[in-house]
Amino acid sequence: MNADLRAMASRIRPGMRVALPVDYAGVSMAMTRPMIAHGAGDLHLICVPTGGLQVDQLVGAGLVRTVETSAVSLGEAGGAPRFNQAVKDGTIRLRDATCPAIHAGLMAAQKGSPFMPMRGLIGTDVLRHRDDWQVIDNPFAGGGDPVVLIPAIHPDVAIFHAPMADRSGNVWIGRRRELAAMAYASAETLVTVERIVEHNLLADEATAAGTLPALYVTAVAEAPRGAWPYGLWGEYATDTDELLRYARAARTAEGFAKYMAGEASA
Amino acid sequence: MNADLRAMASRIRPGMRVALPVDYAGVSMAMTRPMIAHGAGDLHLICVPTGGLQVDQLVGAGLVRTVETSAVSLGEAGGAPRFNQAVKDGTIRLRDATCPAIHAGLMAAQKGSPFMPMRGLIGTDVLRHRDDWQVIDNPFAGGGDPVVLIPAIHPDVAIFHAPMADRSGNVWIGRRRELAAMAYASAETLVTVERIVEHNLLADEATAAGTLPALYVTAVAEAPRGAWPYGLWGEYATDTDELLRYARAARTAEGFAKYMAGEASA
Amino acid sequence: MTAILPRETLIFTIARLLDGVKLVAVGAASPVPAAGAMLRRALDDGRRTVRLSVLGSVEHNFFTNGSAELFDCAGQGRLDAFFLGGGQIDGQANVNLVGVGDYPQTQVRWPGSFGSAYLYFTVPKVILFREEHTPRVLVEKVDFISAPGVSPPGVYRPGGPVALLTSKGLFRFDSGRPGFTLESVHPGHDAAEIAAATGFAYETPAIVPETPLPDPATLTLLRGRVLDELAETYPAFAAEWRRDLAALAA
Amino acid sequence: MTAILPRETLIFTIARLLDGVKLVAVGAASPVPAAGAMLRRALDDGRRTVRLSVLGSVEHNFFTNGSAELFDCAGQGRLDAFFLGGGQIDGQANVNLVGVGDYPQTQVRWPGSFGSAYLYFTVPKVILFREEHTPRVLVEKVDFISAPGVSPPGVYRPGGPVALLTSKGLFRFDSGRPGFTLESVHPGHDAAEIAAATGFAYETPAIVPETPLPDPATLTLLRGRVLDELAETYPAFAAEWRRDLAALAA
Repeated sequence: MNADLRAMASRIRPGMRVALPVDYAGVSMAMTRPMIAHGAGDLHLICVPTGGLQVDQLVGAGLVRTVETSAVSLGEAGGAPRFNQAVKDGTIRLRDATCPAIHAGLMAAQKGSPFMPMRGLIGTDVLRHRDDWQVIDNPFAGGGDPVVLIPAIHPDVAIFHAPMADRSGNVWIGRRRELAAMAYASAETLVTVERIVEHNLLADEATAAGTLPALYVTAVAEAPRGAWPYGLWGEYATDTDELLRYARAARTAEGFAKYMAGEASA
Repeated sequence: MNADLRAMASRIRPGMRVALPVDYAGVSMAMTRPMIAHGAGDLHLICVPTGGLQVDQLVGAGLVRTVETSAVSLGEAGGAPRFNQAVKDGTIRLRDATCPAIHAGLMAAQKGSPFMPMRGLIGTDVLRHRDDWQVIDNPFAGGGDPVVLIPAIHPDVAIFHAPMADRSGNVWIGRRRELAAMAYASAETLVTVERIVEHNLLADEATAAGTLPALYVTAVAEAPRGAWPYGLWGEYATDTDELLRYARAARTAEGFAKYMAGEASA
Repeated sequence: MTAILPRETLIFTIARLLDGVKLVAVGAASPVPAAGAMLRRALDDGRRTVRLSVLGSVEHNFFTNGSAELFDCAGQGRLDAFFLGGGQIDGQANVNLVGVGDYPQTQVRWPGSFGSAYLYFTVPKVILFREEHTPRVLVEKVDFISAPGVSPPGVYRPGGPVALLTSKGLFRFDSGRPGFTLESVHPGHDAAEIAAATGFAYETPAIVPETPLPDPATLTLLRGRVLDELAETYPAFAAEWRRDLAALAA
Repeated sequence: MTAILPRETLIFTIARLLDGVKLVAVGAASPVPAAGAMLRRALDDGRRTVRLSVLGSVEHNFFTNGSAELFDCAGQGRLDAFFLGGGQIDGQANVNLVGVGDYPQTQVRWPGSFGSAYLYFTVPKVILFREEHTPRVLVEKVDFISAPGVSPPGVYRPGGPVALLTSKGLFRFDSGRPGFTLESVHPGHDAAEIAAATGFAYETPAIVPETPLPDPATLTLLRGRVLDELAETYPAFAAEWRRDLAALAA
């Protein structure tokens, strides 16, 4: 196992709030096994705004106490087997949300605001089960007009995969700006990349436009095809066969353990 | 005068709320004279988050009823003469703000939220003079902890200048994301550009990262050196001599009129 | 008369429901709604710009501000139409995307509410699309409200459901009543079959018309341009459609 | 002993005040604060990363999220130090960037509050820097509070003023009292001159020390690397500095 990845995983401590991106935005699958090997558990996962294979594997490995998310699934490969089993068994705590509420909580942290107001949600069971959210009457309306306040989400660490970084630690995220939003909101940000480039990504306006500055980046490690079996935009497509292989294997705890014990190979 | 610019200016109707960017972000100076020629007045200018030459000229031309801003100045060329005179004469209504409050109001509109909370401001005369802002106790604190709520700012039209657009109306704004924020919040967006390119800016991830999609763009017109005498990042520098020439001329209403009657030349 | 495939009826129905929209978004694994939006775009060509965003797609996604931009668009009032499925849908148009049984320890867990708890409130034209038409899906009362069909007065609600489309028929939703009315049945189905397959009460007119089918010009567009466009994003779905067309012709 | 230019004293003082910071931002037309930050960065080279953002600069601005990013950074607690000037500054460290006279129809109008009404609250180390040291600027009570020096208990206030630096001397600010204490006077000035030039009350120790001057190594850094770096963004300021150095040497 890559020493850089192990070193990055060792920054994770039990009980941390860990922000992870949606399937198509750049999941650092390369960090999943190092995280499991490191073993820091009791994690509070924050899916930005939904989770997939990585969440399922971390849950399956027993590292997760809480999942805060708008959804968890394997997409075309169906439901997330270890997550669904854990829900049934009551072994994880659910913080069901809706996509823009996750974005709103991160935005509040980005802005240094205690909360963000959000439309929708009134009358949903999503809201009913969130005792950490509040409803107030919009102070700008004449009266009535309930609006939900989402408190700031402050992850301890954000983890994602991107196409490239430079030697200064600037990371090119392109138009996947939720990765920047995660980093702004988080105390630390760990990034794996396809490749490290020698030129400064901020040196010209064209690449600067899609670059997350090093200010927000705690550590970077090279991990070619590090999103696999997920795809990475502009780089490679999702390996749906592998997702299906996982989905079949992970129907049982034994199958999951066997799958995870196998060597990951692209 | 360029017919495209005249056509764009003719979309502006009296009393509209007009969002304009900060000096260094891409001011469409090319639109200033067409706006004055068109003559729609009683405008409510929203400076994102501060104003300069364009604001001063629109005020000098008598088109402005209200200026909502964190500051107005000519930068190195000193105070904004027509704006300052109008303040002294009481001929414009001031909505003094602070930079992040302008951003917060636009963000509320971007998110479709009625308001955004913002730290700071408590105890300032900025807040004291804004009867459209509200203070509530943070509902997530045990009690006390006042926080200011900034209502959504919904401009009728945003106007700015950018390096390039494509034939579909996508506009490359690079890392000047306040231009996107203005467009998201505004009902219409009018853009002048240095050049129109033949390739689709969304076709590759590199340029897509810095592109405002055509969805938000009402009209685009070519206007080479359209920010002059301001500069445009990555293209040309500010013409400080011209700003100084304006600052001297516009000390008096007569000098301003004479300056504006002169032909603009790069 | 040309034979029409069931999925072509669904796609054409969606295109009809989308009449007048400027921006429509569809989920990642939603080939039928995507095809409906593509047909709408093709039908409106030269008269009106119809923009389509397929979530999670690199090709058919013009957003450049991350996954929050879709929701921002909805909040700005720029998103005219969206589709929701649902593990359960009830007669009040409440949608359940979370699970069956007592939350949180549901015995069946579905992925989760995604953006429904926001988009259902803010998108003017939400089309409920679920092919499975059984009492298991169309229930009297959902176990978990991911998003409610209607809201009490005073709640900000510019959006909501307009219709429910299944493999058997099309219902219109009346938010005033509130409730569904059976609008039409697809070829090969009838009102009695639908009544037996629906777990919630709804209104049925004296005579239930058949769901309109595409005319030859529309069918040409559908099997030509739309099928070609669709194949870029949903190759497996397009290939199956082409096989079924070949079988029809044989 | 080498002669030191007054602006070199100011720059060195700013560098001292910035000891320990990781991220500092300076306004667009602020060569002295920028030079102070550049000197701090040079002094800390190899020991600690000091990041500097010059607002409005293309070269010295690593932000990529528009002009809101600076304020977001401050809100996140990532911005350690910032500079504020002020048309008026009073003994409570209140800052007025708006105008003289009754608002809104002030008889003198300055540009406006910029980000002060936020950054003064959120940036731990705000350095008040105003070269003009006269009773006109340093007043008993500002006409308009763009940003207050202190806040009542219960108001969220992780940031605030730590010092006031002028062409004549350096004051420290004590938010507990609240008020300024004269910490040092620059070469060529004395406590009595400062008392006459200051419109607000402040504390003065029995013996007021002279503002520390850069040692030869620091001076070499200042006149070499820092001056070179500064010239990229502030060519006019750097050229004048070089002319003054040449005159010193003559």
